[in-house]
Amino acid sequence: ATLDDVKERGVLNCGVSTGLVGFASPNANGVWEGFDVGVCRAVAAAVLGDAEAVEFVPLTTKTRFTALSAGEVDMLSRNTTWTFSRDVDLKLEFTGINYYDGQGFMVPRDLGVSSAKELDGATVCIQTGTTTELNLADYFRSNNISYEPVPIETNAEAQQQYLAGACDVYTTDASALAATRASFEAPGDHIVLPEIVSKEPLGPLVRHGDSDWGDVVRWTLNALIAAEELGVTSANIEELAAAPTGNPEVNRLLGTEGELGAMLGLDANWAVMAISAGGNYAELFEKNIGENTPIGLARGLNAQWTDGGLLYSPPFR
Amino acid sequence: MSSITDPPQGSFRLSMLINDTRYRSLTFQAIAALILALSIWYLGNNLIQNLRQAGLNISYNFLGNPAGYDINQTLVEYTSRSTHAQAALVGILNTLLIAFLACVMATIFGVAAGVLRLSNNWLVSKLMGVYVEIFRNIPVLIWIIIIFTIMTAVMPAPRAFRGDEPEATMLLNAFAFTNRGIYVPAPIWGPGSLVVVLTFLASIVGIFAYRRYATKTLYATGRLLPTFWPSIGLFFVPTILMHFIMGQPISLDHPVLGGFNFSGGLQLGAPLIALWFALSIYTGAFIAENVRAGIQAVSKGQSEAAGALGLRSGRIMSLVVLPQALRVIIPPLISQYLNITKNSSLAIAVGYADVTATLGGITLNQTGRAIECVLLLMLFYLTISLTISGVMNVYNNSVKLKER
Amino acid sequence: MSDTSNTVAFVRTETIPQMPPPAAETGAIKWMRENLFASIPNAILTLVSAYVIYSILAGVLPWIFNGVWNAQTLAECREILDGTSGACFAVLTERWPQLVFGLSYPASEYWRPSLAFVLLFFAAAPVMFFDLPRKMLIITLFYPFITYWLLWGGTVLIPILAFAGFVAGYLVYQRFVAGSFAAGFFGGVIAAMIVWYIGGFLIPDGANQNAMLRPVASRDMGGFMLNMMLGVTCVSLSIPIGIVLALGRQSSMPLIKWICVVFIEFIRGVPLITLLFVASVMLAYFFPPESSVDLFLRVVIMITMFSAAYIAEVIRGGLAALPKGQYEAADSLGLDYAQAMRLIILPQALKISIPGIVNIAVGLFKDTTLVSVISMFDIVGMIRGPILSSTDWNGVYWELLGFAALLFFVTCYGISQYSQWLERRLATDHR
Amino acid sequence: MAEATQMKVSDKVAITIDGMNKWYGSFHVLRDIDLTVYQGERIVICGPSGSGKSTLIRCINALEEHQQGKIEVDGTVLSSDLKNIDKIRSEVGMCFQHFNLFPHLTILENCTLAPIWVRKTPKKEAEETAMHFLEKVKIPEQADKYPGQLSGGQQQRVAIARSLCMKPRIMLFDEPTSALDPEMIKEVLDTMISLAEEGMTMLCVTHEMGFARQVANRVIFMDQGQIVEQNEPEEFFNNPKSDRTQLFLSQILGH
Amino acid sequence: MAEATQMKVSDKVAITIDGMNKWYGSFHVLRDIDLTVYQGERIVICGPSGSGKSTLIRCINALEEHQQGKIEVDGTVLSSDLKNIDKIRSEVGMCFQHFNLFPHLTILENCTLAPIWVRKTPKKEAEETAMHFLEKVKIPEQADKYPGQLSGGQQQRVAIARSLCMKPRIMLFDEPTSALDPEMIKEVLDTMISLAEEGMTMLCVTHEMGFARQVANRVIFMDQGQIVEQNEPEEFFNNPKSDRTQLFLSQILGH
Ligand SMILES: Nc1ncnc2c1ncn2[C@@H]1O[C@H](COP(=O)(O)OP(=O)(O)OP(=O)(O)O)[C@@H](O)[C@H]1O
Ligand SMILES: Nc1ncnc2c1ncn2[C@@H]1O[C@H](COP(=O)(O)OP(=O)(O)OP(=O)(O)O)[C@@H](O)[C@H]1O
Ligand SMILES: NC(=O)CC[C@H](N)C(=O)O
Ligand SMILES: [Mg+2]
Ligand SMILES: [Mg+2]
Repeated sequence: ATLDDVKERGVLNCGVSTGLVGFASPNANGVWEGFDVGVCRAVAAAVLGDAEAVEFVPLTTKTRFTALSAGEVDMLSRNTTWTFSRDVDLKLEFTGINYYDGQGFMVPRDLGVSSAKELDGATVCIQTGTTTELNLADYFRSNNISYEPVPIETNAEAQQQYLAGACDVYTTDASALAATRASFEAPGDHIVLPEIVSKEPLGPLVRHGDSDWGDVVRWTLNALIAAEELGVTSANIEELAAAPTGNPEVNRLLGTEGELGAMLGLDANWAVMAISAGGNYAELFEKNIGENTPIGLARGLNAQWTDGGLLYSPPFR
Repeated sequence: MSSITDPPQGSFRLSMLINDTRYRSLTFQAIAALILALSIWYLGNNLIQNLRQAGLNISYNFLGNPAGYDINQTLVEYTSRSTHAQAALVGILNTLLIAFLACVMATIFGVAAGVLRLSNNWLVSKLMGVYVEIFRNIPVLIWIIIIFTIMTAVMPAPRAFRGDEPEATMLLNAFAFTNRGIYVPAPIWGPGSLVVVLTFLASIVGIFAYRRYATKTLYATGRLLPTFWPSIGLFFVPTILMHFIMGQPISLDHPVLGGFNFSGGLQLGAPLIALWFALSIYTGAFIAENVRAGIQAVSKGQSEAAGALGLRSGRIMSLVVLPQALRVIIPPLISQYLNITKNSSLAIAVGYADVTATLGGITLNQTGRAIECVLLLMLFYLTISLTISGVMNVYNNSVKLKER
Repeated sequence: MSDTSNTVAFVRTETIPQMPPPAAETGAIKWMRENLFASIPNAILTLVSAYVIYSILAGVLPWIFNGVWNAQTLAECREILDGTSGACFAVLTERWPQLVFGLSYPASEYWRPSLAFVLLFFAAAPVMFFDLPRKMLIITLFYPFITYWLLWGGTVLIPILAFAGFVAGYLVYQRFVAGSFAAGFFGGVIAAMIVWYIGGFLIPDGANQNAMLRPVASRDMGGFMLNMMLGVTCVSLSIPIGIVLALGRQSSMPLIKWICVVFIEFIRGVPLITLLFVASVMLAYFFPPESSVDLFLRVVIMITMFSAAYIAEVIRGGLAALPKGQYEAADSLGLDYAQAMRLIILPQALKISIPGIVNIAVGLFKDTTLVSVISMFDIVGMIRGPILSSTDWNGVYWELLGFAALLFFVTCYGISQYSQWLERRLATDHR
Repeated sequence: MAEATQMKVSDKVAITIDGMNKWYGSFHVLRDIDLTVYQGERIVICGPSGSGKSTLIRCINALEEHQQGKIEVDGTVLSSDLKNIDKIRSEVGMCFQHFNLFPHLTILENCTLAPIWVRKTPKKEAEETAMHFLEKVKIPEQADKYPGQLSGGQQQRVAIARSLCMKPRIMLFDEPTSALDPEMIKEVLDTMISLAEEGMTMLCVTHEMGFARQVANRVIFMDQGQIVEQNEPEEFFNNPKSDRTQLFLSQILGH
Repeated sequence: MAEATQMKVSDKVAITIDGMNKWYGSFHVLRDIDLTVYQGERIVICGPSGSGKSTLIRCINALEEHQQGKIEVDGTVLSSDLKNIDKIRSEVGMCFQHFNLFPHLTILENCTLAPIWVRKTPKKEAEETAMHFLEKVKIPEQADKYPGQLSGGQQQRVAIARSLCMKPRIMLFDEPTSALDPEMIKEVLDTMISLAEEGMTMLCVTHEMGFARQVANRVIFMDQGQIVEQNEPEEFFNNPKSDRTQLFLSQILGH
């Protein structure tokens, strides 16, 4: 089983994007960082007790599923949309949603376009093998306008083509658009059109058929979300984990009460490790893609349900 | 006693399977068959187990489902509602298109470079030598990427043609070189244009007929009719005349800047051009070597002998050297064509929608039917290869020089 | 002898000395007239070529000589250039380790692949140049094991065990080959297997963790190193397989011949890309469940099969070039099939095939760049992926692609010159 | 000639061929061949081109398979059993028209290859034997050269030495001189004559009638795959019985 | 020999070479060549290897350029004017040592190619002429074969027929027999002799001294790019004047 393999190996193989600032990209020292990377690190910390024990495997849209199926990676945390066919037909198992997203369009400001409906005849850069590719076709078709696709393989390539003017529009998940735009020399010269044309629930996934491992990933993600909801942060976690607190759910989460860790086949302090790896969900968000970063994404749908968002961790009990 | 009888049947003994020459080969083949069967069984068994474990199955039903994605260059009707099978067909046609274009162009490059390399002009022959060495020794993938980069990063975007003082202008108001491709005027077939086209086809037939006639009169009367100018004349004059007689039915649709892109005219997309050019110029370097070797394989004595008979250098080429060189050149040339077809699968690196990109790329990714897609892909290339090598064998057998 | 009136008997008494040719026939002017301006079309060609050369050099030379070698980002580079034309070679210096070793090979261990690279020359030299002392072949013999250890690190026991297996196999083979080749061969294979199997238990768990050389995973290898590794490994593995396939294709046993023909024609009929797809998306399904064979190994398997098929065809050409008399002479001396092949036929056939094999090797080395299509980070993959996509260097196409092109050109041109040298040399051997 | 027939011929049988038939496809090349060769006999086979001479001697050392009849060499019956084939081949030396030396080996290596690998003779011993035979064919000084560096006659003599190194009891020669020019022919024939004098059993396809008269003690004439006539050389040349032989002899002697 | 020199030699000039010099790079291959050939003359050129014999006759039909001096063939001065070169080449037939037949054409096509394309003879007529000359060289039955299917002597005769089909007034032969075996040499020499008897002007580089004696009316000896001696064959062979010639003759005749 995957869990045993990971423990024996001592390293978690985590598939990430080939480079999308804020979500997964190596920094100048070659250390991977980002929001998706944070999930990998949390899982590694939960399972191995070491947030550094991750081998990041950069995967393109084309290689991601085969790499996962073939066992090259233990999990995929790579802005991947949860769809019916991926879940059912490709026999993958999505273990939750870490970012509620939708597909958007980015155009140069001087093109003078203000709505996606005005894009008739435009040349569109699109990553192949993605849901956005299919959505794009559907959207233009249903609005009865035409376009010319320029298929590309990685976000980096798309960025090059778009900046060189080989396509008028770049479309992908809105979050990725924001991240891409943030890395431009002059982000202000480009605008993201208001239309969001699809639902893109992004989340980590694992192979089908190994539910134990799926549970580990699923509940690690839930632990991060629940931690925010419960007010557990990397700053106060040591203190909270030191002794049982007044909140039994916090106690169960942090292993000071009950046997949740053992049920997953992990140490009792698995969630503590996971949360201290990079902080709770909010911390990860703010640090990597939040409003104070160049990417500047608002929480929006990704706020806790208590704040009117969609984040809603099942109870730890 | 000199009657010819049939050979006797050997009597069969079951002993000595290893040491008896007759049965030894059977033994080995039986072992080989066993090993083959075992490995097929082993691999097949692994496959089945793995598929079962992953909950997958092998099925080609997906081919009938809507593909869902759009393709930017299609030779046949295709929309995102078409099936995966149609997407594969689009890819196959695109592969054949690029292969055909690149074969033609590579032959032109290769023959030109090969002949020029033998030129007695020192500079030209050295230049061609450099061309051949540089292109042969750098991977074709790097060439494709370099040329694609030139196309997309160096050429102006259509946007640059806009405005009162555009950064880029169209050539002759008819050709636009942009980083999305090259736009050229496209013919509009007005009523009556069929007559013009037929006239054109007829004049091509006419050229051949005339040339045959010229050879015939040469043989019959010894009079050598001029062929060059009459051919040129036949090529242009009747068609142009007919064009005006019919009231200029064929007009040109010039590309004009409209909306985001040029519209009208004919667009040759950047990926197509990059791939076309890269494959041609890369393979051209190999063909140049074949051409050179072929011409050099015709010994100097042949052209001297022809010269001594009083033939002019042009005739020496066409009557003596080329017919012999072609026998040497054509077989490797055909394998180069095969290589072009196979290398066109690198289209995937520049986003040209060939069969590797549609069937082996997007379809594979969207459906996850890796095994099925890759098998179909291999089947396609295999068919092409076997067909071409079949043609080559027929050719080789037909041109074998008669020897003692 | 009626009309000999016009037959002038003639004897020359003094010899005419060698004279220098007339002035118009020597020197630069004649050379130019003959080689550059022989006729009007020729002169036009010359001028056109000269113009082409001029414009290329005029564009490229200032760009190269004005190049910036020290900068942290493209923007900084542009600042230094200040609008003048010039290359930004700084990307090469700044990303040098990535170009050469890939994204994640640990920097502290760069010396290992470098050492392996240097050793490669010593290992290849005795194979390539027959005049070198045969003793140097020892280096070649040890090279694969040493290199494996250097590149992948981990416990030294694995390469030692592998080596021990080969030694055991060889010893057994030596003992039994006198009896029959088949006995020797299979005995050797079995002995090696046994050693490896037993040895597998002897390697302690965790030997990898506290090994002398830190273990490095295959997927951390990248850059030009990956091209070299794939090229060298696949070519050397494919030669023996190619030989076997070629012999099989020549075999008089229809089944064996048929298997080889189908294999060869199948592989040669499909593009390498599709085989790489097989490696990346399909091959894993054919390995036993639970086992995971890493992508590098799968790619090596496919590329090896690919080049083996091509090499088999070259060797088949060499076998066909041998006169039938050689086979008959060997038979009539009483040599058996294995002996005849090993002692008489193959040494000659291989020698004829060497230039062809070298050409295949060059082609294969170039084709290793195709692994970037299945998202492996060889030098092309590195350039197209991490380097060009980084904000710092987004847009420095020429310097990077030019560098990759130059690396390949130098290597491939070098090897093809070698092959031409070899061809000339083999042509005059023993004659 | 007188001298030749005096050379010792034992009455032990070296080769027996009994009712042998061979076909190439449906073409009947050898028809009902019966032949007994005694130890020490020197037999010359002649006949028009295509009559099956080469095929006959190639059958004897199993370079070709026959389909009917029995061939027994030195007591070993030639069957499709590989062991027997190997045994016979190591006792029968063969010398081809086109030498078929191994160009990648030196003369010495050419000669020691089979003794070392087939006879398992130690290398040193094999080399001594080889030098011995090279001296016998008078080219010891060429031992370290490669075949390509030798003249045709020398090459043919190496080929003879090579087969002698296996110490065969029987030697087969297939037109050993027809690829050579007259001078070289002499070199080779001299070598063969000296072998003959030592009493080796020899079957030689040749049209060198001088050689036949001088050394053979039997001449066999073949035509259309059959043995048409065999006799002592004296008789054969002066008094051929069959018309076919007469015609053939008139051609080759008249030439 | 008597017969040969009796053959008609007119006093009209066929070829004049006047102070001709030629260099290969800085190597002076032909030095001050003066030579007048009368119509109907049969000249044999001999001399040691490398003495410039081939170069000389190749200069005559402009296969090589000369740098100094004048060559006039049948009244046409050989200059770099292409028309003159074409004219001369169509009047001068040449026969190479290595035949240089066109392997992709049948014998008949080999022979009719130049007449059709250069002389513009109608095909039928050209074929008749070709058959005529093929009969003359005694191989009419080979007309539809390809050169690869013919023996060397036959090929050489085709080469001669091919040049004759252009009805040249002058024939140049460059060692036409040296690639042939003795039997074939005879075939070719017979053909040449019959040409000579018809009074064709011939320049022939050859070392066949028998041929020289039989048909030549002048023998030219060249050495180091110079004409060292020329004379009637009788005189030339029996009474060579220059030391160089004596030495040369002693070698080739003694052989
Ligand atoms: N492999 C073969 N397949 C079919 N026919 C063959 C084969 N080898 C030889 N033959 C035919 O068998 C006949 C006898 O051939 P063989 O070589 O024995 O003749 P030969 O007497 O040695 O003639 P030569 O004097 O020309 O060498 C010939 O007609 C030949 O054409
Ligand atoms: N293309 C060339 N370039 C330089 N030197 C040449 C060339 N062709 C011939 N030579 C030299 O010119 C000299 C005369 O050559 P030529 O062929 O005329 O000699 P030859 O008398 O015909 O000799 P042979 O009897 O060997 O044919 C020789 O020394 C030769 O080496
Ligand atoms: N652009 C991407 O890398 C991902 C696109 C989209 N979310 C998908 O999963 O298909
Ligand atoms: Mg024979
Ligand atoms: Mg000469």
